[in-house]
Amino acid sequence: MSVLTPEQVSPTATDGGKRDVWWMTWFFPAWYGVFGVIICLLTRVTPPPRPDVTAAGKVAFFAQHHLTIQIGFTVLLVLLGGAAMTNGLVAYQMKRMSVGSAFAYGYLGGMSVGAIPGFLLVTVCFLTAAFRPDRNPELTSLLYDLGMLSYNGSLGCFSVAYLVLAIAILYDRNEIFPKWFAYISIWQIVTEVIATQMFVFGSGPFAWNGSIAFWLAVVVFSVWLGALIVLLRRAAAAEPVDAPALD
Amino acid sequence: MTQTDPATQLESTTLPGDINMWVMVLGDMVIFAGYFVIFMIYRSMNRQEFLHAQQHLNIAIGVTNTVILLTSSWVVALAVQAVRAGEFEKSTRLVLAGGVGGIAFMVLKGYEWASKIAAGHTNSETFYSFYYVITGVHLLHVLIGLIVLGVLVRELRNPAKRRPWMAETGATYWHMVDLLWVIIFALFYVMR
Amino acid sequence: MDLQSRAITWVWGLLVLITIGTGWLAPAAHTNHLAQASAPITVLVLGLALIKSRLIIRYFMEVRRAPRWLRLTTDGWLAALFGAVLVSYLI
Amino acid sequence: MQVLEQAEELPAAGNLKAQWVSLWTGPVVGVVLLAAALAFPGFWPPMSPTWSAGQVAAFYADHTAWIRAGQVTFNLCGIMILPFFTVIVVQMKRMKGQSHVFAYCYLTALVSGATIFALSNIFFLVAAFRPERNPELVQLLNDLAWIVFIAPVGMVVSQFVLLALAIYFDDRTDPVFPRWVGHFSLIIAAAMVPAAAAAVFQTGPLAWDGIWSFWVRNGAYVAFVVVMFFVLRNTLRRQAIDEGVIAA
Repeated sequence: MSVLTPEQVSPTATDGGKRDVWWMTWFFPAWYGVFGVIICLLTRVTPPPRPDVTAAGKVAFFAQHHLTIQIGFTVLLVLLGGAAMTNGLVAYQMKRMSVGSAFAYGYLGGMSVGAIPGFLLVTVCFLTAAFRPDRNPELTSLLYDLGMLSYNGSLGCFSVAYLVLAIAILYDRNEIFPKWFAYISIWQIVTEVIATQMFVFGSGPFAWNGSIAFWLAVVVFSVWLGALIVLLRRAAAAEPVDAPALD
Repeated sequence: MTQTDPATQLESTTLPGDINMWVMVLGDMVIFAGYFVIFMIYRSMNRQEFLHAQQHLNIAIGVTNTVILLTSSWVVALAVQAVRAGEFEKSTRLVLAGGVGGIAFMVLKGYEWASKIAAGHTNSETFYSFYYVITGVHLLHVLIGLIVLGVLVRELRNPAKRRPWMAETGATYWHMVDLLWVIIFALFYVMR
Repeated sequence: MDLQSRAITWVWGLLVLITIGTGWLAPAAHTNHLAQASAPITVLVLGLALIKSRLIIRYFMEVRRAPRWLRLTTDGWLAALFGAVLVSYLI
Repeated sequence: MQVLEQAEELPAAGNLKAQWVSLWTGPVVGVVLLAAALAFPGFWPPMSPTWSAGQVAAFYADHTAWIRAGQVTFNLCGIMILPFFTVIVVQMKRMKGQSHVFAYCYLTALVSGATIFALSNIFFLVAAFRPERNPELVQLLNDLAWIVFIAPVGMVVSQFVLLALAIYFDDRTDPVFPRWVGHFSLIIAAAMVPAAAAAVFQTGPLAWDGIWSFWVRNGAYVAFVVVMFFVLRNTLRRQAIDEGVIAA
């Protein structure tokens, strides 16, 4: 049982919530903000470059964005752990639900495995491609495809995390997250199912830059993520300061 | 039906089912609208190709499946009325019948897919790539709907858990599956 | 059968009737000749699909007795979707 | 650690024994990994990023057996360091005055971080599997192996930061870890951060064979494991005494 000394209660404690949880809750949007800048503005993987270009075109892509890819992805290598921290926060809130730990551990497992193909591989592939601009164009092309397909096409790890999140919310009686968030997590699974098609199509609506497989999915993900940021803040505020620490 | 309809004015307005489910349903409708519009844009770029591909669809199966889903939806709507009237035995039977309709739909759809693939209409044709993905996502929704109906049956069988809003919530989802199919039927099978 | 159930059943009958009727218009229903694009048929089909969709929303989903915001939202969705489909077809 | 006879059947005793065993896997696995590092010819000195494809392929052809021996051992035993770090998780969850959210974030980062190391072994081993492969491909695999080995410091850096945060949030009167461990953890994190640049530079201290990216980065990590072994040993001893499992 936690024994709180006065100095440990933050000035904002009147709003409810624990100080360390608040730290992580603020870190969550901050990290995704930096991540967004890296992937959209610096490394140009979102919106994704075209799949239907020749090896020479891919080499030209790396030549054109050489410096920003190196800056952006090197920073991401340092900040990579932020993905784990944000997912750990969600797992923490899931552990507070009335449904026990199984779903929280499922989320934690799915997401920590997913961080490797989902974030790390594209980072490493693009940096390796930028590392030697004089590499055989066929190999640069391989790194481009490998990076983009692992980044956009890591499906199962995230699907299982969304699934256990949805089930946990639906069964939960502690009202940590509202029920509608469970349903919109199911949309995420649907978009992941559609994303399977990017392994088949080199162009068109189902390619990795396609209107359905990418653009619609990214809108749905943004809605989901935005909702999660708001709901994590609400969940943090609703947690009693004197609640016993999680076991 | 307009707002001046006497039937609507007599009864106070109530949200059928759970607001959380409505968030899901409305969002899903918006996402599917996105799929439909993108499909139409690709169609307008290759009208002839799409029209000829459409001609290879099996309209008999299409109509049958539409009637099956409409009937299933109707039965579930009647089940909600039965729950409100306190006839739980009847409503359980009706929901189960609705579920049977969903299963029949999936079986027919599976047969349709198999025969299309056997006939060489794979996703290398743009129309069929849309056809498989959109009907596949819809099929996933049917599957989720069957789970929803299953949960509903469990609740209806438990005297402590028989709540009309629960039935309305499940029915709302199931009707959305029906609604989306009706539009898929029009866009993929019927329009020229 | 009570009033509500009777209305639902009438709607169901109408929906099935429209479905079978439109099925007869489909390109695949006439395999002896190559299908021709037809704006009148398409507009008719889309109009019937709009009616069907609204019947499902209003009667099956019971939106006709729902709060105003939901009635407006679903009608707005129908208008936006069918408007966009029609425009992309006619352009 | 001599468990008292009357405490033998207590759940606390089982918990402590498990932690004690996990703690001691640290030095044992550490010795094995050190031997693997000594056996791996690519570390003495570290292979240069400036080598041509032909030189890289020739290196793999000349040292195939020892490359395999070193990396297979890394592959087999690298992940065995994990139980050592799970003791840190368990201890973070004993900290008072906080919600343990840091512990769960730490655990998530731990799982991801361990996977990265395993990935680099595979690349090294695939390159050594057919040294006669087209030299360009051997060089590609070698680049991937080194970049994955050295550069992705983010997962471990976040572990150090989370550990430091948890320590700073811990109860001042009866802390699980002494406060300097938090400072130490942050210093190690700072020492490892620059190694991310190994994915960019081919020469200089930040290249993957450079002073900083190779020696300081890996040295800092080893230093952390060594220091934490003694810190954890003390902490476990104090926990055991507090819970009446061993005599004071």
